[in-house]
Amino acid sequence: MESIYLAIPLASLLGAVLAGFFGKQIGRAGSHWVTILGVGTSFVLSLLVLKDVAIDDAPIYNQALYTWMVSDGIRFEVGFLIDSLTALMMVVVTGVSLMVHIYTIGYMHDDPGYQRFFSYISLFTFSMLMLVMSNNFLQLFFGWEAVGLVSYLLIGFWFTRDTAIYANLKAFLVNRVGDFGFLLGIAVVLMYTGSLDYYEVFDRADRMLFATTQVIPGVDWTVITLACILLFVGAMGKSAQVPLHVWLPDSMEGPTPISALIHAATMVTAGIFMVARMSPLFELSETALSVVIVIGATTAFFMGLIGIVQNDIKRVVAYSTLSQLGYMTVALGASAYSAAIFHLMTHAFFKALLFLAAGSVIIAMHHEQDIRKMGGLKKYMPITYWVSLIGSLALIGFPGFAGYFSKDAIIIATKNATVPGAGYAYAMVLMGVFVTAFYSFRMFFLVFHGEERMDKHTKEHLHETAPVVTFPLIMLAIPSVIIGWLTIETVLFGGYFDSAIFILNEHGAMAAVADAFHGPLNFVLHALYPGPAYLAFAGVGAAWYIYLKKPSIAEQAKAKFGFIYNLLDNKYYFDRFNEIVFASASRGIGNVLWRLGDALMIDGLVVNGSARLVGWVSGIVRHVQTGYLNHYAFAMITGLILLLGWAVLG
Amino acid sequence: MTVELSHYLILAAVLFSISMAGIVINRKNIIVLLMSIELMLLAVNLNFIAFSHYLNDLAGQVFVFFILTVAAAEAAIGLAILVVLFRNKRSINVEDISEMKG
Amino acid sequence: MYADWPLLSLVIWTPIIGGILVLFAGDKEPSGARKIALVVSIVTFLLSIPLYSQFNTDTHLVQFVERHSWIPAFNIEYFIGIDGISMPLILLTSFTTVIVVISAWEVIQYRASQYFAAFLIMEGFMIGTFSALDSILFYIFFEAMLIPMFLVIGIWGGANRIYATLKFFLYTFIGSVLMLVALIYMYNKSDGSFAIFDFHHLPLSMTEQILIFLAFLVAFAVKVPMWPVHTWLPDAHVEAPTGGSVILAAIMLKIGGYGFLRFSLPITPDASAELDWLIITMSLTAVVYIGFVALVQQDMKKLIAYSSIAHMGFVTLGFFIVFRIMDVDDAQGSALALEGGMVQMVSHGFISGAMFLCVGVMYDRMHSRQIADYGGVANTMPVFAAFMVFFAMANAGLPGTSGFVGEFMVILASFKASFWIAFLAALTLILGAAYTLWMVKRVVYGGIGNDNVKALTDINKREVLFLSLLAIAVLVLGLWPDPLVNVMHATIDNLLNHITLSKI
Amino acid sequence: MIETIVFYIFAFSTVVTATAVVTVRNPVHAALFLVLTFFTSAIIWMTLEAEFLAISLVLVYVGAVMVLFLFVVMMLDINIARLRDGFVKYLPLGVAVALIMLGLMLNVVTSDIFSAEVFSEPAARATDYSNTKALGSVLYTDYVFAFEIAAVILLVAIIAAISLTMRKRTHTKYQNPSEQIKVRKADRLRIVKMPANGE
Amino acid sequence: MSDFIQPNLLPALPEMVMLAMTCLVLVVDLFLPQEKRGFTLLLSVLTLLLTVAAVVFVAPADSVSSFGDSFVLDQFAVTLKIAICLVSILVFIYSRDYLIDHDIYKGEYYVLGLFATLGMLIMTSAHSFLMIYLGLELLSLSLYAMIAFNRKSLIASESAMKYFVLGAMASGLLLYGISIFYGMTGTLNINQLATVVMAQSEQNPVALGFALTFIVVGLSFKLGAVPFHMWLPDIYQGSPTSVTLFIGTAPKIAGFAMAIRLLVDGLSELQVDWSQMLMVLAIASMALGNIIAIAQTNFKRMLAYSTISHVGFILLGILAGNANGYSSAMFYTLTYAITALVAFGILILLNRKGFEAENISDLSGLNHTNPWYAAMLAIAMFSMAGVPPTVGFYAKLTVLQSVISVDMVWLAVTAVLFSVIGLFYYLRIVKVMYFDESLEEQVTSIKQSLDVKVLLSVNGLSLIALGIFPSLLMAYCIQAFG
Repeated sequence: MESIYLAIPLASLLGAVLAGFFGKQIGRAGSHWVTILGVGTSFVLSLLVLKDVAIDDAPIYNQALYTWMVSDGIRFEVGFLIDSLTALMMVVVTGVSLMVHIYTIGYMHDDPGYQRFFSYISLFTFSMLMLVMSNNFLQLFFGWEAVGLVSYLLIGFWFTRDTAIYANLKAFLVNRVGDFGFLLGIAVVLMYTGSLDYYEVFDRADRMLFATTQVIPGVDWTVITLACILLFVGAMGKSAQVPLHVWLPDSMEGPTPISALIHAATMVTAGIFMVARMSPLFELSETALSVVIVIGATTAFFMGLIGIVQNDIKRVVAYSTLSQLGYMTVALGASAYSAAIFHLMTHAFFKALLFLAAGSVIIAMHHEQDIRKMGGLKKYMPITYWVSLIGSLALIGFPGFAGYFSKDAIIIATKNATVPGAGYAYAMVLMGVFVTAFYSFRMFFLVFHGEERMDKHTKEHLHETAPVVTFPLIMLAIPSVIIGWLTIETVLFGGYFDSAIFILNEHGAMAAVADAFHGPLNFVLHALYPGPAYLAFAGVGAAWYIYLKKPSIAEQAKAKFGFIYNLLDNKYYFDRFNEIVFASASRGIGNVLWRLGDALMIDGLVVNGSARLVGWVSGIVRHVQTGYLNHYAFAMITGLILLLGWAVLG
Repeated sequence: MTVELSHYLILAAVLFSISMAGIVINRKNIIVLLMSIELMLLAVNLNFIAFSHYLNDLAGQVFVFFILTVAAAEAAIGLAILVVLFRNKRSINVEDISEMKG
Repeated sequence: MYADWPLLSLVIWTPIIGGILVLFAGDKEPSGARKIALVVSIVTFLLSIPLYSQFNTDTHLVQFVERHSWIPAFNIEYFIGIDGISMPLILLTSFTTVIVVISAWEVIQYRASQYFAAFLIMEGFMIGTFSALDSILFYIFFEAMLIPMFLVIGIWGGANRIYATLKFFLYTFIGSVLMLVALIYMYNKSDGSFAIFDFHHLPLSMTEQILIFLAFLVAFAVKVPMWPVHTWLPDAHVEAPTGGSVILAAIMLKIGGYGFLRFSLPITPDASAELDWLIITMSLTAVVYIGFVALVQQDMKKLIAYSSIAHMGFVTLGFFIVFRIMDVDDAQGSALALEGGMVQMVSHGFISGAMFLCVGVMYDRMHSRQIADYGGVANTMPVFAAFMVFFAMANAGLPGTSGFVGEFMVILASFKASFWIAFLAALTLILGAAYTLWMVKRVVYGGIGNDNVKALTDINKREVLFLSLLAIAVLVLGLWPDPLVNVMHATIDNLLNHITLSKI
Repeated sequence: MIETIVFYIFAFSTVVTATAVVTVRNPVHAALFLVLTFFTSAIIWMTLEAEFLAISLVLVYVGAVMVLFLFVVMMLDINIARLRDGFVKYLPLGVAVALIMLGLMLNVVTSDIFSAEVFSEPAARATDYSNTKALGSVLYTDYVFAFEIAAVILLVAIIAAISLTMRKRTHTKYQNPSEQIKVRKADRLRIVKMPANGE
Repeated sequence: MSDFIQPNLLPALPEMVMLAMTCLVLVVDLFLPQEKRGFTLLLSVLTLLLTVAAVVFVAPADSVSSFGDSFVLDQFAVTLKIAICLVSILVFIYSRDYLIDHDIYKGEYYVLGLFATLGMLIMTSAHSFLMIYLGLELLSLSLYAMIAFNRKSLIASESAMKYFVLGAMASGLLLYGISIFYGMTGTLNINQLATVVMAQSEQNPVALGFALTFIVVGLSFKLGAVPFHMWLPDIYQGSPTSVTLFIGTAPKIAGFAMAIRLLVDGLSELQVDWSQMLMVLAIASMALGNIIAIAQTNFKRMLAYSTISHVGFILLGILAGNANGYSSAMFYTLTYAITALVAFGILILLNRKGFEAENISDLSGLNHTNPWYAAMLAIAMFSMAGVPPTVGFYAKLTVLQSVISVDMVWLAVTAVLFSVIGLFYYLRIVKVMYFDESLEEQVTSIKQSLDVKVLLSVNGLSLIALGIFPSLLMAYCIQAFG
């Protein structure tokens, strides 16, 4: 089994290396073949592992591969922890990745950086696998940053575009802010438990529980809280939680396949995965959970709102991703880790689907992304239309679709959560349901229905995209429909995660969900009772009315609620704020320190100043040497007199 | 009141001081400068001879003998240099011989 | 088979003698000098390998010792040997010199033999510095290496080279002369021994220690360089030819860090503990202040120079944070901090060297270091761009590259001392990424900035060779630092034991 | 008693003439005053039983050195007026220096260590005592080495003075017979080829 | 008078050999035509070599004195005599081409040089005030004449005049001090002086200090310590470079010898007093010398100021007041002389007919035209700055060590800080040679005789060799005070 575990990431890596270093030699086709083969292998093996874990109840595998370093008696290792959580994540990652690989053949067909792209996404798969398979914090951080790196490379894939290279820099830096917290969190963990191995840390978590530290002098903090919050800062960065969400919408500058893979299905959920993985720690800190739930709820609702005013097809989906990540975070905060992971999984499929579908539309529209210039695509692109519909329904949590199961579970869990802020979170997630449905279908209607607003030239060439594109769409559409049905029982209530996720008894949210659960069908029917599903319906209806039936309302609303519109359109001015406060201020500080501190004070005053002083003194003193003999003699006499005076009188 | 050693020493000191003053006052004329230095040597010689006398030791006088010899040689060379200088500069004014300074 | 060879001496003197040979080879036959130089540098590197492979990691005692009386009047000895903290740096030096020789191959046409000779001689001096166990021998090598570097910057440097090189020399000299006074003081104190290990066991009062510590501090802080005595570095780097920058950044700065470990900590442990706040403050200032300053640089080399200062801040932070850590009950983390500092030094050697080489590659083609003159280099130099981005990432401390390891260790350890120290140190994650990647964005990415960029040709095989070598080093060290860290354990543990004992 | 009077008289005149040396306007006068100073000093030396040196002083200094001085002063055409500029200006400074110097020196030379108790008047010499003989006998024995050096110094002075001041007068006309004999035709006669004027 | 014993002449053999040979040179030169002047040089060098041989021949195991204890030949004297002779040989050889180019290639240069050397030899062995004085005067008078030797040069005669007047005055001051010591001790002999002073130091501290001051002033003048240094820059600059070369090297050694004979051999009882005086002078010298040197554009003048600062270092060694310090000062002096030889030697090399190289700018781009000599001069500069691995570093090290060993760390710190300032102008020379464009006049490469080139190279490399193996010389310096 060990070699299989090892083979899973390495297969992807091999593909990446081959395509990356020998792209020219093996050609375009060669590149996609090696990478697809690699990722395919990973996928198949991951399935095997999942089967092993889920069905055969294989014991947890927790072994070090090699010792990265030993210092101060602390072993830093690279190793794998294979349990139910890992296995699930592996399948999701490799599965979506495989679809994206295939899809890319079509999407990037004409791109000169074809080989490079395949290399990158394979590398990403490798990194993501290393992240999820890790059995320790070090490797987790490795993967964490490695996926960030690939994300950076991919967002800036079209590096000649100014917006793209702006976005990738921004993404990296914002992620770095998160990593900054994450690293400090790891430091806390290491210093209080003396280990970075998950299990050892979990075993020794009580050392942190009972220790206090003073970050701000005079205020005692429980170490566990500090650790969890710091770790969560990392999650906020990676999973784009407010206020570190700003990079995600911009990341849409990257090619669509990676938006699907990285910025929807997998990488951004690393934070969710991490918190779930750390459940034995988070469970110990009520405060941390509270922070988590509040941040998550805020993200879930307010980011959804922005989606309403977006006109870029990918950005709408991006904001929906933000919102959905918020949901997952709320679930984490509510101690409903399994629900979060469950939503992560379903979301991975349907959001990847939505993105790829959007990509399909973009291909068809010749890389036009503005939904105001679309409309009525239904008849031109039937496959895309239908899969988009499936995806949208799954997203809004239409009963029966994948998203419904996971999202409803989260909502119920939130309702039953007890941590401070849970009430707020519940309100937010409920409203979020409406908002989600509204923007999803606003986009859906604007793209596929209504009048055809594209220019003539585009229209003439409109047609369904190639099979290599539609195949993955279909492949993803299937789980988007059925995955909820199939897995909810196992994943949420079947004790699947018992070995991986730890929940304190006091945190009964999940238990409450379990109480309400009587089989998937029942769960779906449950939607008929007054509840979130109606909010979703209402959202769809409102979208239909406003954007198909009476488009003028939208304009009126925009005019009437100008303030709100502007607020949303400017994304709550986060970007502006960051631009001014962080970017400009940093440059300002840098300039001041440089010109004033380095150039003027240290160099000008002290260094060159003392040099000048010596030179100046030299210029003055040299005039003592007048050239006149009598002055010389006088100097000697003076010297003599002074010395004599000292000798005689002194 | 007899003449004591200190009287001679005082006389020498006065001569020495006068020569110092001469060096300071005569800012221009090198020849007078040289003469001031001769005065200084005279003071030194007086010291030696006085000590020699009161110590009843001939060494002091021997020293003076050599000082006189050397001073003569010195004067010869000094004046030779002065002549060379004068030929080059047409002046022995101290103020004029400050080609080098700083 | 090596047992009887004076291996260390060979490693020191081969390049020096080789350098003199190169000097005499002259420039009549341009390829002659560089071929000799290459052979000499490679031979030196090969000779240095047994220092690693034969190294006994179980002992803190110095190895490969050669000890001969040299200047009996002052009991100065030719006393060399290596331990866990000097050996990696020696390998770094011999490796980097090979890279520098390759990198200068065709680039340096003007007085090439002198150029290569300067680097080889410098290599010998630097290795000598790391292996010297007699403090005067150390000092001689320490100072002597300034001369070739002075000439390298002054002869092959840029427009403002004279200011830069004078500043470099004077700055360093000011620092070192005070150290000399301190060494002599201890010589007198120790009844006539200049051996560094005798100083280690020399009892010194607190006042003495503090004064000696400050003398060492000036010497090494300038060399590292630490804020606020860092301003020579940007100038020197900007003006130096590529090879000069590489050696300067990769090796010379390390001598400062090495000095702290070899001298300051063991000789004046009490003063180090007393004044640790000073060093920690200076280090953190280097990380934060310099991070901001690096952000706004318009000149690539200056930017990298500033980033070097910031990175070296981690080294000194790691070295002195141990005193804070030792105040905490179980003192776990102090070895981590020291080893982190060491790893950071080695890693910075590779990365900064690589960064300067990258700039050099571009400079050779465009004759500009200004960021504004570039843009979209990736379009015309894709292979180079890949290297550049890789090294930039390493510079930003990406895990998997060596740049991460040291910073990681130091941040982890410093947390033990104080949350806020770790906090400020960890800011480098953000700042480091910001200034490095912002530069990458402006230089490598984007549309083709101007016609000059358009005319660029991608790197040739020679350039690929040296960049690859460095890339491999960076990657290997990032993925498996254990071989490096392992050799230090015994020495570092011994050092830690040593500094916990008061000398008062 | 007589010694005392002699001492005071000549001491006084020594001081006065010495002062005159450094203050008079004309260097020739200064030189002459210096001669006078030497004379008076010589007499004081006599009172100290240094007869040989007293005579030498007169002979060597007055007879040779001061003549040389005068010779040079006269030979060089010196603008005396310019040489005395600023005399008054520097006088106070000179006096101040002299007084400070004197004060410091007197502080020591009048102290007890040189008092009469320590340095009592030595017994008078026997009448057959010859200062010259005494000096001579040590000079060529104990001080023979020094004496040789002194000789060398004088030699150096000769060489220096000659080599510095002797010059070949280029404008004097003289004949060198050997040169004249050695002359050959080629040195004097130049055969110039002219183009033949054919037409 | 009857108890006169024939003095042992053997210890003075070197001086006698030298005197005899010099007289021979003087006579032979008279009959040499101008084009055979080389023979004078040969003979002069031979004289010096014979002297060295004589020194080696008579070198005693311990110490021998003669001439009524007024002349001593000990290890110290032997070492310094050899050094002085060897330095003089190099000076003579280096000078030749300069003299030829400037039409002053005359026998008198060598004769006077030999007499000056003789004076120096006497100074090293002198063990009475009288001998010291005579040796000093022999040296000085020869030097006065040598400086003015280029009679056509205005600045040469000017500097000779200045040197003469100041030198005569300094002699006067020295003599006054000697007279007071004589009065107090009744002896001129250094050994007896030491004994008597020891007895008197309790009772008459003021008078001893008073006399000591004059002695110190006289010494300081000879060595060129601030504020008695004023002659030095002008004399260095004004003299023909060949003479500057001479003044800048061998007489330093003699001056050092004189300082040791007077202060250490004779007045060690007053060490506390003169240490303090020397300390003030040393600090002033290092400060002023280094600071003013920065502003110089004339290379010779710059070296003059640099010399002043080095004198400060030599004084540091002496003022430490123990054998360790003296030997370090001796080492410093000797190595300084060797280093200065290289510096001035290179400068002389650059002179050609009608071109007097003396400005720093004249060195521009020397590395382009003559990399080898540029390297030699660079070594000399680094040595003066005290940068290892040149010998100048050891010199500084030893001096600092001795200063620190007597608990004057602050003085050592002051010294090294001034040496940093000093480094600046030495580096400027290197900068001019290596980094600046070459001047047009400089483009033609140096055409000097082979012997000069070889000797100069050996001389330059010796700075490195001694830097690596300082014991070669250090051992003698320690032995001298052993």
